[in-house]
Amino acid sequence: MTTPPSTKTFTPARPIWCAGCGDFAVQGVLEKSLNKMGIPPHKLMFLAGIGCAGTIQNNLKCYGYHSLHGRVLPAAIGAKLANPDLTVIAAGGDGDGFAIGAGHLVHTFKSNPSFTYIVMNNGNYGLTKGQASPTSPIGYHDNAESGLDSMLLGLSFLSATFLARGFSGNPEQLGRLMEAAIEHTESGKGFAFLEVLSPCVTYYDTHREWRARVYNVDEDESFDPTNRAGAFQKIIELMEQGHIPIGRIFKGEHISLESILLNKEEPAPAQQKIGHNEHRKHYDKFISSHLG
Amino acid sequence: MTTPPSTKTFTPARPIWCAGCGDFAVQGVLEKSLNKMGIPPHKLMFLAGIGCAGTIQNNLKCYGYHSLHGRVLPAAIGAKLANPDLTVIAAGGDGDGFAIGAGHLVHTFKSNPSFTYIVMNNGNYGLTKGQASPTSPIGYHDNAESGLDSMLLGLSFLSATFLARGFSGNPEQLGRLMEAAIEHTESGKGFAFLEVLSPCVTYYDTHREWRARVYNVDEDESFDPTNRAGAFQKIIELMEQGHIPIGRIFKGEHISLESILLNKEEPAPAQQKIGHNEHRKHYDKFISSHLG
Amino acid sequence: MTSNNSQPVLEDVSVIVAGQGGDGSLTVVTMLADLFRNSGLNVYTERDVLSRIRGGHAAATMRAFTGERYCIGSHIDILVALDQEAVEKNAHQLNPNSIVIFDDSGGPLPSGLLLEGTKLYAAPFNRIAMRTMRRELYKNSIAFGIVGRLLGLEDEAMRRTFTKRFQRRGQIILDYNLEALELGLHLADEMGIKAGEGIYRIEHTDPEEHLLIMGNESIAFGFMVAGGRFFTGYPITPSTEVLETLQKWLPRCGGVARQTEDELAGINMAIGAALTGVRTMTATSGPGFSLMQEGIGHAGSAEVPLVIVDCQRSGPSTGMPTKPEQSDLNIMVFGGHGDYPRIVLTPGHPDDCFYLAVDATNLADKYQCPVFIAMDQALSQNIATVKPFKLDEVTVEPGKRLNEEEVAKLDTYKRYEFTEDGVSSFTVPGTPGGMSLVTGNEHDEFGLVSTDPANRIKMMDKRFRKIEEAKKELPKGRHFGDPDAPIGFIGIGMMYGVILEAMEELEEQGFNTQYLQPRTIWPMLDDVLEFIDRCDRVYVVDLNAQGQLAHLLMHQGADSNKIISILRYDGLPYRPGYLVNQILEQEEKLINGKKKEAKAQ
Amino acid sequence: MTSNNSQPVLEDVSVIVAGQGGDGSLTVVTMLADLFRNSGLNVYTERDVLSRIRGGHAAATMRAFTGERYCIGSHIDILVALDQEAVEKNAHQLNPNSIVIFDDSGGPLPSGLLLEGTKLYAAPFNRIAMRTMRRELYKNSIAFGIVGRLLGLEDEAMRRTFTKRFQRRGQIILDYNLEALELGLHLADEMGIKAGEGIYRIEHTDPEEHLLIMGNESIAFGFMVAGGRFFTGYPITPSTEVLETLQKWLPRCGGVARQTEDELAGINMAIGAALTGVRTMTATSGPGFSLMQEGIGHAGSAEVPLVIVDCQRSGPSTGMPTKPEQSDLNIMVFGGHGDYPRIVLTPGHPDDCFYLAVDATNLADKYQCPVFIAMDQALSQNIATVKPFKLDEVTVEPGKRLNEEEVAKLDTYKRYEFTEDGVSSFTVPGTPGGMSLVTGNEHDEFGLVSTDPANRIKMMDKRFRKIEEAKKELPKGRHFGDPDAPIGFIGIGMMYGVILEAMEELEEQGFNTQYLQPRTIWPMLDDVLEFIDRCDRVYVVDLNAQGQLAHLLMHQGADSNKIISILRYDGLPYRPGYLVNQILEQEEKLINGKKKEAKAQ
Ligand SMILES: Cc1ncc(C[n+]2csc(CCOP(=O)(O)OP(=O)(O)O)c2C)c(N)n1
Ligand SMILES: Cc1ncc(C[n+]2csc(CCOP(=O)(O)OP(=O)(O)O)c2C)c(N)n1
Ligand code: SF4
Ligand code: SF4
Ligand SMILES: [Mg+2]
Ligand SMILES: [Mg+2]
Repeated sequence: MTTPPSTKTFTPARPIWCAGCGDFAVQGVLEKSLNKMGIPPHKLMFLAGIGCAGTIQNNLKCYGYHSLHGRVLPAAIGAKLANPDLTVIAAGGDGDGFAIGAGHLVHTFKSNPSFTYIVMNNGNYGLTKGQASPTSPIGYHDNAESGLDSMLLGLSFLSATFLARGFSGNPEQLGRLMEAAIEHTESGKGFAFLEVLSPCVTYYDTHREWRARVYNVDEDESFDPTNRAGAFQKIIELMEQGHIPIGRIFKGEHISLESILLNKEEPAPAQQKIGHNEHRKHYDKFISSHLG
Repeated sequence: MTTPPSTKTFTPARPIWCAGCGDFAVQGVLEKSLNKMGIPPHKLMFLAGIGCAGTIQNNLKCYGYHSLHGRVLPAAIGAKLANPDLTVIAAGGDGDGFAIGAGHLVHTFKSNPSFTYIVMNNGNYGLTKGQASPTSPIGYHDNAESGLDSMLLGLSFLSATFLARGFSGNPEQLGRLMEAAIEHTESGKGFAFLEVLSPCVTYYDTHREWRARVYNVDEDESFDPTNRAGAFQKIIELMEQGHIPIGRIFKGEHISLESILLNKEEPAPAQQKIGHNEHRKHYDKFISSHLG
Repeated sequence: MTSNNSQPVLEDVSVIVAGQGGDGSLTVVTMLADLFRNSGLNVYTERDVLSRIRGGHAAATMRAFTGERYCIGSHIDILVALDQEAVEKNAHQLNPNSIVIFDDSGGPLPSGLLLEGTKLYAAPFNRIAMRTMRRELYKNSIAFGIVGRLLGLEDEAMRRTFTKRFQRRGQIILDYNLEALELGLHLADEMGIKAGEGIYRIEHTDPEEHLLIMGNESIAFGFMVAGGRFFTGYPITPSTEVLETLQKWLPRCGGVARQTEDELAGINMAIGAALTGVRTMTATSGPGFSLMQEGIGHAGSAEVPLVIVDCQRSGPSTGMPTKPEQSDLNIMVFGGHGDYPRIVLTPGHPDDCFYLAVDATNLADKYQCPVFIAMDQALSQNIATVKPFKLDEVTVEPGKRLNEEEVAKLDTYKRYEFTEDGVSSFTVPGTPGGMSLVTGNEHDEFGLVSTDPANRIKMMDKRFRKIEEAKKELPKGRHFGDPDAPIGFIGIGMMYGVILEAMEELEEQGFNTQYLQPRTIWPMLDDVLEFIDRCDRVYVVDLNAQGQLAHLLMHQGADSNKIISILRYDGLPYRPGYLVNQILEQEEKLINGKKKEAKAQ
Repeated sequence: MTSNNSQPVLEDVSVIVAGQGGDGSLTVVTMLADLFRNSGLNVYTERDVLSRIRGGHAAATMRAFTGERYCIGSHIDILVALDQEAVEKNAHQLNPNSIVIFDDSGGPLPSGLLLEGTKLYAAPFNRIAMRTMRRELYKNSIAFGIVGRLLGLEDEAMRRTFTKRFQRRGQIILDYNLEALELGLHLADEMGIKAGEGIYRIEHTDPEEHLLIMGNESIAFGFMVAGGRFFTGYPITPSTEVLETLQKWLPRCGGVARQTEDELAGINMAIGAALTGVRTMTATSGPGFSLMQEGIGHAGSAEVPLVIVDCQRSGPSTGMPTKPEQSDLNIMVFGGHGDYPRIVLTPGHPDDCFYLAVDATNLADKYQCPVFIAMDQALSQNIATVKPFKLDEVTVEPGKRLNEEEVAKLDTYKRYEFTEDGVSSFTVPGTPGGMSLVTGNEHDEFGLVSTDPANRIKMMDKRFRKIEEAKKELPKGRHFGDPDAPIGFIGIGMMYGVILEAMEELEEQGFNTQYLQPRTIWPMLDDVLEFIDRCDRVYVVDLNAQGQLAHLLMHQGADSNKIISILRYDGLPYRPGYLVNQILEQEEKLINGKKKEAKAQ
């Protein structure tokens, strides 16, 4: 993103990531996509969770918000519902999104609000020094559970509309997916969920392993991302073969949350003038409903 | 359950449910199953969430625990890990399990501890007077989201081992499912998830509607509950046809949480004698690891 | 009025209707309240229910009166008992002049339950309903006819109220209920309670129309009128009516009222919305409030404007969900880890709820911090008459916000600029040039994460300076009684009406008292501490076990020797007479020189 | 010892190693600590890092000394600066006698940064590491050689420590580090710092072996020794070491230490486990502690024994995760909605952590309520020497539990029986005949839900009676100094060592002081209030902005006129000299008769 000369505010921070961290690629691709799509910085509300991943907003020119650990999704829904004209992007780590945030993820899939959510999945808790996360395999540290697959999870919601997985080691594809995600939300089609395999070089360096294991469904002509059950089956097959599917996993259609909840006859909540006379007639109605 | 004469403690309460509530059938079937399987009351630890459903434990002869709203699953995991000899059954409503408790449900599917979880799904919040729940359809009250399907959700976890849905209007089948679930956990195979369609006659009387819509996969010879992707596809098809699938949806195999976490050379945590000399050699080792 | 005979004018009457949950006691009381309100009287109602949908003892009380009263009084004039348990549970509230209307479908009332002289009207409502209408459901409408007649209400007015109430539930239900009412009126005739021959004569005293409203509805409305357009909530007794009211009304004004998957989503979705500049509120009760602690502290740290309503119920934990208590004061004032600024307001009546909700919404926006409204179950759910809210007197002031032009004029825009009053201007997302970083990490003026010690001190001090500034305009306490009286009262929420009435009774017994009703308890304002200084001794009336309010005053430097804690934590609401007895006991102890024992421990 | 020359005996030396995160400052300090501990000295270390994995200023300090000290002192003798920022950030801790070892790979040190007379040893560690070993990673091992020589450590002892530390990371890493150490020793030779010619002579003073341990590890171990066999945790700085220690050790003893998906699962899984009778603990820091509030109150209400460790860090909200603070006192004492009993213990040193963890585990089981251990980042993570824990003196008493035979002997078994001490016996699931209902709803003696007012009062009183009973045996404060001194100190956690050392300095300046270190702050024990009564004035040293401890004392009735709040909330740990200056300032104010201004506000 280029900074328009009129900006009078903060200078984005330098990333605090370790050299080689996958998150650099995510940021690079994101900036490029935003630029290319012409999203102006003041229209971008970028919310992030807590963790190494959850520092990305500090490095961007945008309205940035650092949510509580695991709470970035409800915050993003609140922002989008209050002001649907904003381009809302949420981001965070796999611990943030799939451990402490799992309940909100379920309900965001369920309610389909139009914003993009980028999970930088490194298979561990980076910022707290490498503990197992919900995507760690059995045997990582003393992890006793098999990893959660967010694509399968997303597919289990009939209201899910956009599911994709990228890889920091494949920035071209990641760029395409990122643009498609933002495009999806800009046109009000609902929730765009984008997981990015983003290795943590310090605590769990999966770069090579993942490069060897990824399977790009975008390049598989037989793969149909509009077929929910087919996608589900394909992912399971790929995982059984030791692959990690990447690409555009699912495209669906479902009414978006904001289009149900917002009163189309009125400005959106955040766009209303604060003053008590705008809706006086409703106030009077309220009062008379409590009178005799 | 019959009460052995030796019992010196509380007399189970009378249910507080409205006449006609589906939860009566759940309790009836449960008592019968426990009786039939010969689970003695003192070995049964029954945990329930908060809601109309979450009062069932008061009506049973057992070690009963009334958890916080949405927290019955972690509490049940704690109990099972601490004392795997107990028969642990958790229960609650759809709000308890799928709204505030959704994150824990995800992680229970993921970790596969051996206990049964019964969700009495009535498509609304009964105890707080009929608000929409995660299983309410769009249009119920001012619900703006399509309902969550717990069978699809469960299928999205490769560690899920037992998924079934019963209907209070079909107590015979419910009994079979209940026994299969408890049997599954008694033999240490992992998490048995049993949703029961249990209509709320007071706020959302779905009895007739559900009776018309249920589709019993147990009676469908072409249905193979060991085929994850097949089950997924079948459910989606049924739902598209307006059906609600009931029956044994999925049978899988996966190592149980307690069998990974517990040290088999030692008594389980709750079965250890409390005294500091049992493990003195480890204490001494700890100390020497911090000495020069 | 039809009746012009020698009955006394109705000045103050209390009716309790009791039976099993689902019997419709609350419906009877609500309709009575509506009728009296329409007759120009004031009313106050109360519910006493269990946390279950049907069955179990349930009761509702209505008091109708002329003049000003803000609570249920100490005596019940009429008990409508739909079963024997209803008599057993409520007989202690009766006196020999009370009247009991009893459903004897289950057998006659055993003797000894009532004081001698109590007038008893018995009839088998349930059986009549079953026999005539095939559903016991209608027994309450039958009983209504009798109690309505007794109270001197006109038959036609009763029919009108029935029509108003049941119409929206369909013609069939309305017809059945009207039929039941006629059965009741007929029964009344048989019992000798003729039309126009009730025990009271109702005189239209107050020409002004009154609203009939509960505190939760007032809160919702105050928020809405103050420009609130975003609300999140998760059902929980006794806060749910705030959610339901706003789900109904906010969308009409272009707002959003969203039921979230839990309270964590509730508070964080509210924060996300508030960041866009929309005035935002959430409401909950104890268990949900505990869950929100992390989010609330975050709003304090990140300076997000937010109104949070805590409708307190009996705790701890799940406690007694339908019972009143004021035992979340500690967590409101001290909850959340770390030090952050907050404001806690304490209305005392549905009327006050409206005005303080307006204030809370303005204050949150102005001082960019969490503002709590401390309710209690009684204040939240008891329906009472209030004068129509003065909408024209409501002022709505947006906080320090910068639009595009204002930002353009600045050299630099800093979201968390150090200012004299601690309040920094903010731009809302979408404003060109005004980008900012909002975070709960410690940060510099731009919102960039910082652990610089000097910056840290300045940032903490800045945040707390807002509260010093706010103190100048925070809602002061209301004073009642003789400013020179030796005995003082302090009490909040539902205690407001009870203390006022207890003071009257005490005055009759020769005790001169004064009362300060704090309307802000955090920060604690000087007027409260000065009030304590001025009195010889102060009874701090706490609806909790630990004396939370009393100790909060000590925490803020009040002289502990002057404070006498009065505690109640049995899940019952205080009654004026009960409080009077507590005070008399304490005063006697004092006279007996046992002052020490009575002090707050 | 090899050297027998005229160097002074090492009695008290402080070394700070500073650079960028990832430079290995902490490694150097930890190895130095190990070496000195092995030489019979006592040590205390401290870390100063940012919440990021690499980069940003990071430092670690080690103090080695004879005798008893429990904190980092006021002066730094040696600064090992791995870059220029390290000098800039830490120069204020130096004096003209300090020595600076500086990595000048990035250019020479600009003049003016150091006081005149400071001795500077400069060498390009980074460049040497890159040139010789191709990885700058080893620069800290090079620096180690120099600082080790300076401190009078034997070359061979350094090699041994390297071997011990790096062996588990593989031979290659060990070899590289040993090679780097040799480079450092060689460099030292070149700089004229020969083996055996350090600035100090190290004398084995204390023949007893010492543990080198941090508070979090002591807590974990104390819990384990007290029979704790179930632990839940979710990673969060600065509590993670409790989880990690127990994940390593508990399974060996047949226990479970589980990392949960979040803190809500953490507290509720702990509750579920505790219900089966196993001694259970969870640990977290502020944000997680806020999330646990509902669960904690539930444990209080349902009477579930639970130990909860709160490793406090700078708040509010996410705050400054790696910085020390004591600002969760309010939420520990007052958090959770409603009134319920709890106990808050406050250890002051890793040593104390062990014994209080044992106590906490026993107390929770005995009184069936939540017991908190209030840590702070410094107490949690600073590594120090302590005497080997006296395992034989630890007593482990199970609470009132009934087994099958005992139940069989009873007429009736009631889980929540009303008893004199408030404690009811409990059976664990699996015990024939002893079935019970456990709930956070208000309940009768059997655990059946009840809203009966009389039962409610009895049940609330029963729960609080446990605390009255516990008071008799709760860990009392420790008293230091002259019991007749006019000036008193109160401070907890990491303040313990700082206050003790400040008292020495103050004594030298003619001030006679005494100190009460409370080890239980809730319920507040009489000894603390009596201590305040006894003193003329009491400095309550709070590591927070609001004076939480001071106000807590007032809340409990302490005379506010005697309390002077000393506050620090900039994220830096107190140093004795800093505290002394604060006191001197206050005392001067007093002398100038400005007493009023200095009081707790
Ligand atoms: C409520 C709460 N619990 C715990 C933490 C500590 N914490 C900070 S980041 C983090 C996990 C980070 O892992 P992930 O989300 O995968 O992000 P990464 O650092 O790997 O990018 C945790 C547990 C916190 N900040 N808040
Ligand atoms: C933290 C918290 N929030 C809200 C509530 C209020 N509450 C009690 S039961 C319930 C929902 C009940 O719905 P469900 O789980 O579907 O059970 P049902 O009554 O329908 O059987 C709610 C929201 C609570 N007890 N605790
Ligand atoms: S610790 Fe891992 S995730 Fe964090 S910045 Fe370093 S490489 Fe990236
Ligand atoms: S309200 Fe509904 S769910 Fe609750 S008891 Fe009645 S019928 Fe059952
Ligand atoms: Mg991660
Ligand atoms: Mg339900």
